[in-house]
Amino acid sequence: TSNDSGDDDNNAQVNTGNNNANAAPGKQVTIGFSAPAADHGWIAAITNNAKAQAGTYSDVEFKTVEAGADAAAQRAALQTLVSQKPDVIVLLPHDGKELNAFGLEAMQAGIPVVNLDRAFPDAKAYRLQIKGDNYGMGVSAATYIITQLKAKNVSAPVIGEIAGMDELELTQERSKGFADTLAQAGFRVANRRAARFTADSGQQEAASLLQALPKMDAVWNHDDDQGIGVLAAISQANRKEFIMIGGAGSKAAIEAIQADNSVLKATVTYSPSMASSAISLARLIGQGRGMSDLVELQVPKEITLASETITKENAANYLKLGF
Amino acid sequence: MTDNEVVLRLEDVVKTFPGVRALDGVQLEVRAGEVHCLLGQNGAGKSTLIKVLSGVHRPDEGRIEWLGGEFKPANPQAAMKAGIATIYQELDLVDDLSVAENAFLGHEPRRFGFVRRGYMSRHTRQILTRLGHGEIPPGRMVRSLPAAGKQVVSMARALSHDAKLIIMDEPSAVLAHDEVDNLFRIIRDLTSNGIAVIYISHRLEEIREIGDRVTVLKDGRTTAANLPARTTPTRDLVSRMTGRTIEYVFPEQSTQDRGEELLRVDGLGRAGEFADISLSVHSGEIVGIAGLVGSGRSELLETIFGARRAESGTVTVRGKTLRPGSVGAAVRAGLGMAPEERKSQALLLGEPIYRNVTLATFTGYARGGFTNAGKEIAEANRIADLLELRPRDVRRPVRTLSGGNQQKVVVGRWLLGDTKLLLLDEPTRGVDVGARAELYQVIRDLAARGVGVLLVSSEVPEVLGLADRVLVMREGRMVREAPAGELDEDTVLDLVMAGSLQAEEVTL
Amino acid sequence: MTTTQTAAPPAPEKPAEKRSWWRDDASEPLRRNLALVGVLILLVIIGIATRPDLYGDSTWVRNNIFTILELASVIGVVTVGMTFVIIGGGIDLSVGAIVALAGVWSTTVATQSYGAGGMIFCAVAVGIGVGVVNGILIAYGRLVAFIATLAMLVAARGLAAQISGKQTQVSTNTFINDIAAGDLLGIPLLVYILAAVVAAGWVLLNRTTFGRRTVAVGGNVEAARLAGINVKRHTLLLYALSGLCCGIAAIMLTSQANSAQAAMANLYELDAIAAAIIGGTLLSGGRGTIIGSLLGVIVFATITNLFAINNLSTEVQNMVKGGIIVAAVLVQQFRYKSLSQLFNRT
Amino acid sequence: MTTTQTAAPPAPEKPAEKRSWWRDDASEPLRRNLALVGVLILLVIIGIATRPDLYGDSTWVRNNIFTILELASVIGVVTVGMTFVIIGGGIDLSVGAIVALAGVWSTTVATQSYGAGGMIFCAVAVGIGVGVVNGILIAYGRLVAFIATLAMLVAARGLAAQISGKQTQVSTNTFINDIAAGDLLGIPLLVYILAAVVAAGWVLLNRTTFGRRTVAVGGNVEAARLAGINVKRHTLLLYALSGLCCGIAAIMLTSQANSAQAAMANLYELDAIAAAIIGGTLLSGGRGTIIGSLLGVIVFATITNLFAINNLSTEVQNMVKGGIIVAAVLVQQFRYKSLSQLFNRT
Ligand SMILES: Nc1ncnc2c1ncn2[C@@H]1O[C@H](COP(=O)(O)OP(=O)(O)OP(=O)(O)O)[C@@H](O)[C@H]1O
Ligand SMILES: Nc1ncnc2c1ncn2[C@@H]1O[C@H](COP(=O)(O)OP(=O)(O)OP(=O)(O)O)[C@@H](O)[C@H]1O
Ligand SMILES: [Mg+2]
Ligand SMILES: [Mg+2]
Repeated sequence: TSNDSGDDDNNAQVNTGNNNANAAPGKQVTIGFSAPAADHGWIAAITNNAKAQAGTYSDVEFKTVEAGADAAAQRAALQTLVSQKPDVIVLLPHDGKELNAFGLEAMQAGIPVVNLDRAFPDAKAYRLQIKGDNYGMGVSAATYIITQLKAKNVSAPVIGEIAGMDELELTQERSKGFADTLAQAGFRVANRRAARFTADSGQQEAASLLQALPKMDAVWNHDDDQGIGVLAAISQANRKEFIMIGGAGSKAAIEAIQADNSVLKATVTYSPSMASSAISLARLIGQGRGMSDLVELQVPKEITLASETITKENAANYLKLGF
Repeated sequence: MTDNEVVLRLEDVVKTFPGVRALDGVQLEVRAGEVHCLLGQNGAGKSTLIKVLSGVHRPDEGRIEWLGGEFKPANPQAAMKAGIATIYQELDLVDDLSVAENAFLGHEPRRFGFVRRGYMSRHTRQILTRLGHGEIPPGRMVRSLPAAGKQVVSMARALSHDAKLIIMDEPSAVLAHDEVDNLFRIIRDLTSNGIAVIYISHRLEEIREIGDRVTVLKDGRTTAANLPARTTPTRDLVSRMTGRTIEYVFPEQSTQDRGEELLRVDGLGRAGEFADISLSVHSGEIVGIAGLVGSGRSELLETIFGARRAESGTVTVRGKTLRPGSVGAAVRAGLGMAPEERKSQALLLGEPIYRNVTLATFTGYARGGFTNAGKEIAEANRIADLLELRPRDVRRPVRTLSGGNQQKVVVGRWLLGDTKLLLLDEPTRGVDVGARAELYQVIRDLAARGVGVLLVSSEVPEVLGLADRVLVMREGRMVREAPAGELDEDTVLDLVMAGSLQAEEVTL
Repeated sequence: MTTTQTAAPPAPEKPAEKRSWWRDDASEPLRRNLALVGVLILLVIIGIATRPDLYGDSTWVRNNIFTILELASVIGVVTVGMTFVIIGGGIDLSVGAIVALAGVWSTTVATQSYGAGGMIFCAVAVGIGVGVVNGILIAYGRLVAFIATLAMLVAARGLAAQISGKQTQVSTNTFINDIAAGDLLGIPLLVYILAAVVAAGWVLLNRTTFGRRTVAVGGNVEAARLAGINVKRHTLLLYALSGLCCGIAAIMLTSQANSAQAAMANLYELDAIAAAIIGGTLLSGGRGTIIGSLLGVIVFATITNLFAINNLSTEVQNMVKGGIIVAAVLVQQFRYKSLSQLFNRT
Repeated sequence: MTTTQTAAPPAPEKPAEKRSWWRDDASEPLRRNLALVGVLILLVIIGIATRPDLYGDSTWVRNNIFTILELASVIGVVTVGMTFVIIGGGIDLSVGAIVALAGVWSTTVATQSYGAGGMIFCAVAVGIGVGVVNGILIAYGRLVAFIATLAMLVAARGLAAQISGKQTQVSTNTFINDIAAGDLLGIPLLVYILAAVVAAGWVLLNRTTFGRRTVAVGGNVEAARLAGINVKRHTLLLYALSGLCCGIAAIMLTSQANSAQAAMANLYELDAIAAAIIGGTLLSGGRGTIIGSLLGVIVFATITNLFAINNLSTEVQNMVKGGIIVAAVLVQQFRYKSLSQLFNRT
């Protein structure tokens, strides 16, 4: 493919697992892959990871199509992929519901579909679903905030939230997990701004949020990439009376947490490593093999990654997973 | 005077546009200090010729000699540098620049890229004063000037160059009488300094008054060159232009009695434009409104037509009062208006001629909402024949027509359909003598068929010759109403001028 | 004083015959459209050259044509409405938002309970309704079209988000969902819908008084007004028409995606305007053709398809796309005249 | 036939004063700008009414003014360039993409190694360079501005993605990063930059031949050409100027976000055009003011601020925003005349 350049210098998350029984070469499989056009570090990491993981197998032919700007474009791109008859399709859809029909179609045509991250509503539309836990992210972030603030004995804390693109369902889920969990502790979000997963929008929204909340106790920023801008806004406003929690788990964020010299005290993961896992599992599906640690002969149907909380204490463990 | 050296000589100049040979071998010879008039029918190629001279178009063939050397201006700037300044037929001003900025557009006095505003406005004021219009503030936006004022600015621009030849393409079309006198004073002033002037006009009397020699164009060719302007008989000039003789200009006044009252205007007024105007037009009657430019005639017409909302007074058509400010109501009541500014108010320049002609009537030819192009083309052809449109092809975009022919399209539009009352604002502006006679005949015929006509014109003879009844307006007021036979040109001019003198006194 | 007197020469005979049709001003739109067809052929040739394997398979080619047309269908319908608005001297930035709002509204649980008829009615009604509001603001409120429809864009997307609770709403109506999947005589239903809308648009623009008024209003408002055309009402109708097209497009898009959400039809306004302009519509109004707009849409869809079958990465795609657009317009502007000038210069 | 002879009525008193050579619309831009100031005041009053607690604190109010101005600064700089382009009869849809490309290019590791000077030079050079390409395509390639800059939008974002490897590039240059954090005499540096660009733009538009010719080219190309202005070169310069503004904006934005990425400055083209138009710039060219554009930008920023301090959700924000934009324009169009008409009608 044409975009080979620069793949390998990125520290992709691959499982080389040489001592794994499943690592032994098997039947040749062609894996088709499609993810939305990356204008964002996380998505870029998804594609890179998938590619890198596929590269570790001698028995995998990897075909990727980029999905363009929206679901319609992705659907069109997938049509051309299907016409090339892959054994398995790994797909990160623009929107799970919008591409549900494609999943059904492909499954009916006998091509197993591995859905990455954005669920199809219809269970018949996929063979395997592997995704992060958006709601759980909100839960983790809120839980961390609650313990910190409870420890400081803050009774009615002012909590801010900087969400990602508001029109995405995943953003809604994250916010819901966050709000639900806070409510259990009797807390609530005082102000919520939605940015667009980019640093510049993060900065603008954070600047607004800081202005709206002259005093704050904690803020959760959904995405570490836009967090670069959020942190910039915080330092530009000269504010440090609160703690900040990030999201996703970028390398820069993990390093900052480890260094502990900014308001960023933790980040809750939503790791693009799921793409690597998806390729591994797609290969197994294509070869009709199961996961060697499990008793089942086939790969399970659903895998949801836990959203872990990275703090100063455990940051060192996660550095290699940072993207 | 005409023994001066020849400054400009054109030999066999040819210029073609897609499908048209606009210039087909033109000869022209202009001497220093003379006023050389160009005569020709609409579409004869006059404007094209001067655009060739001023570097807008490049000739396909032929030779131009300027001040003894061969002359091939690559662009307007080059022509200006060589000393040729032009006042174009269509106003070429920028609405949102000031008078001074327009006058010096393209050659602003500047220092390090900064406009020297003080210098520029002083200089503009000087030129305007020389033009007899020192009262126009140089800092005023051109947008806010009336057409006549814009023409003055165009002239100021030409004078802001150090020109040896000034070309004027129908400069008097939008000027009133006193302004034309003023223009002539300036032209005399120029020629006495040895500057040559090429002057284009369809008004023969102007050519007699100011011109030294005349060159006549027909179909892009010189049919007569260097005729003496004052002595060549009119019959001669006209036949060389049109290839035929035109016996009379104004058709016989009709003798029939006027019919029922079509239009009644009562106490109509708009602040700052006109006040307390009452008039009536009967079926079969032509009512002319005379007055100076700026006396509010166009505004009055537009208000009657509903294009402007009346602030006081009523407009009644055949007993029914029209809703103020509604063109639709006026059109439904049988009114039609040919507005004053053809380009901005009347024409779809990119559309074919026939669609422009039928713009107000195509709904009538349509059936069930579907248009009938065949019928429209046939009707447009009829109008084209009637008004001697040239070129005759009605499928051609209006944009490619000469100014006078565009005017015919505007007027022609209202000759279709069942208009009961026609409002004509300067219908003959820029129309050549031949077509003008046809147009007068058409208007008379309409009246004979019972149509009422309300006519505004700055040419007093036209009003007097065509109208049955004449209204004289001054400064937004009606100052006189009389049958055409009871008035003569001097009386009207006196009535009209009195106002302007008064106004000037107040300004002083 | 010398007086040269030349006898008037006979008028040049039939100058009209010299004129060849392609230099004729009136054939300008036709020439542009032919040039666009040329661009299309060029794109196909590039496709054949880069993927001879795929183009060798005639079933694939046939399917691919339909894929392209289906891709073009939704935006094509929107572009027909947009073309009218632009020819009429306006602009409609809210089309994408209207599609989203109509789509979301017609897939709410409440609406879906009325069945396919209810959903279609709802989408069309919402489309027309929003269009009418646009029209009222612009025609009677005298707002600049750009600002009024931009405000509508923002507001309608907000309302769509509100209605959908920012969730993607799944369409469970099989009739609606089957539209995109179905075909008749081997041709997808969506292509028929596109064809019908384009045909209706063509007739409306070229053969009816409505179309003629549109050109007049966009070409010279003042002239139209003074010719007795009710400019305000007509302007309102234009935006309503655009809204209607958006309503139809909403149903098509919902059917394709089996769902609707507030963010759907993102940036359709840009796509539709671009397609119309590449098709020869003057942004300042008064001139444009429906066929040109359709060709514009198809050219864009073919470019996207070309990228997909060659699997270009998005960033390379975008860079190349910019270049192709520029090249396409340059091909279009290529004139017989410039060619002849080239030869004359030697 | 009766002959009515009315004696000339006494000339209306002081007619010359009432009916001068000009219609008095020279103050139109001023009136629009005053109306925009009125809208701003209104927005502040709404702010005070809804959050009296915050507005009670004078330090907060002071900070808030600066927050709004900082929020407006980047888009403000872009809008100055856009205003020139629109007044000159064009449009530049590529501004956001140019900001992104310039930002990404100047934050590559290679460029950052040259230090702040190198980064600034790079951003400005990239901005001007892309602007010149736009200008060449439009002025000499005779492409419609809308299409040419749309193609550039797509292409420049693609190139930016290519250069950045789709990663967010962090700026490690403290000088650059400190621009957004710094202030002088209590006023943020970004506000100074905005003020400087606006002042320069004002002088350029109103006091130099370049500015006056811009109005001429946009208002009446034919007149400009006949007056000997090199319209093509001027058009090229306009797009280069817009590119320059984008380059400056790129540095400002990079400084604010301490980073750059291909998706930054998303939809700035719409924001800038909207601000210019609300500020009274005519989309068809030939008229507009820099101050109006600045006020337009500030109005938008104030609306955003109002939403933030009231914690409106995105969808409600959007719906209300649409309404406010419409209301703002209506306030602007409100004329003394209509008021007097209203009273006269009774
Ligand atoms: N740009 C153009 N494209 C095509 N034909 C043109 C163009 N400009 C002028 N013509 C044609 O050239 C011929 C001469 O036009 P021109 O404007 O020179 O006439 P004119 O003598 O100035 O007429 P008028 O008295 O009406 O102003 C006309 O037939 C006109 O249709
Ligand atoms: N001396 C003047 N010359 C020209 N216009 C003037 C003068 N004084 C005032 N005006 C303004 O010009 C406007 C009218 O211009 P307009 O040309 O439409 O008038 P008009 O009577 O219709 O003249 P015409 O139709 O002959 O050009 C009026 O509103 C008036 O304020
Ligand atoms: Mg002429
Ligand atoms: Mg008038």
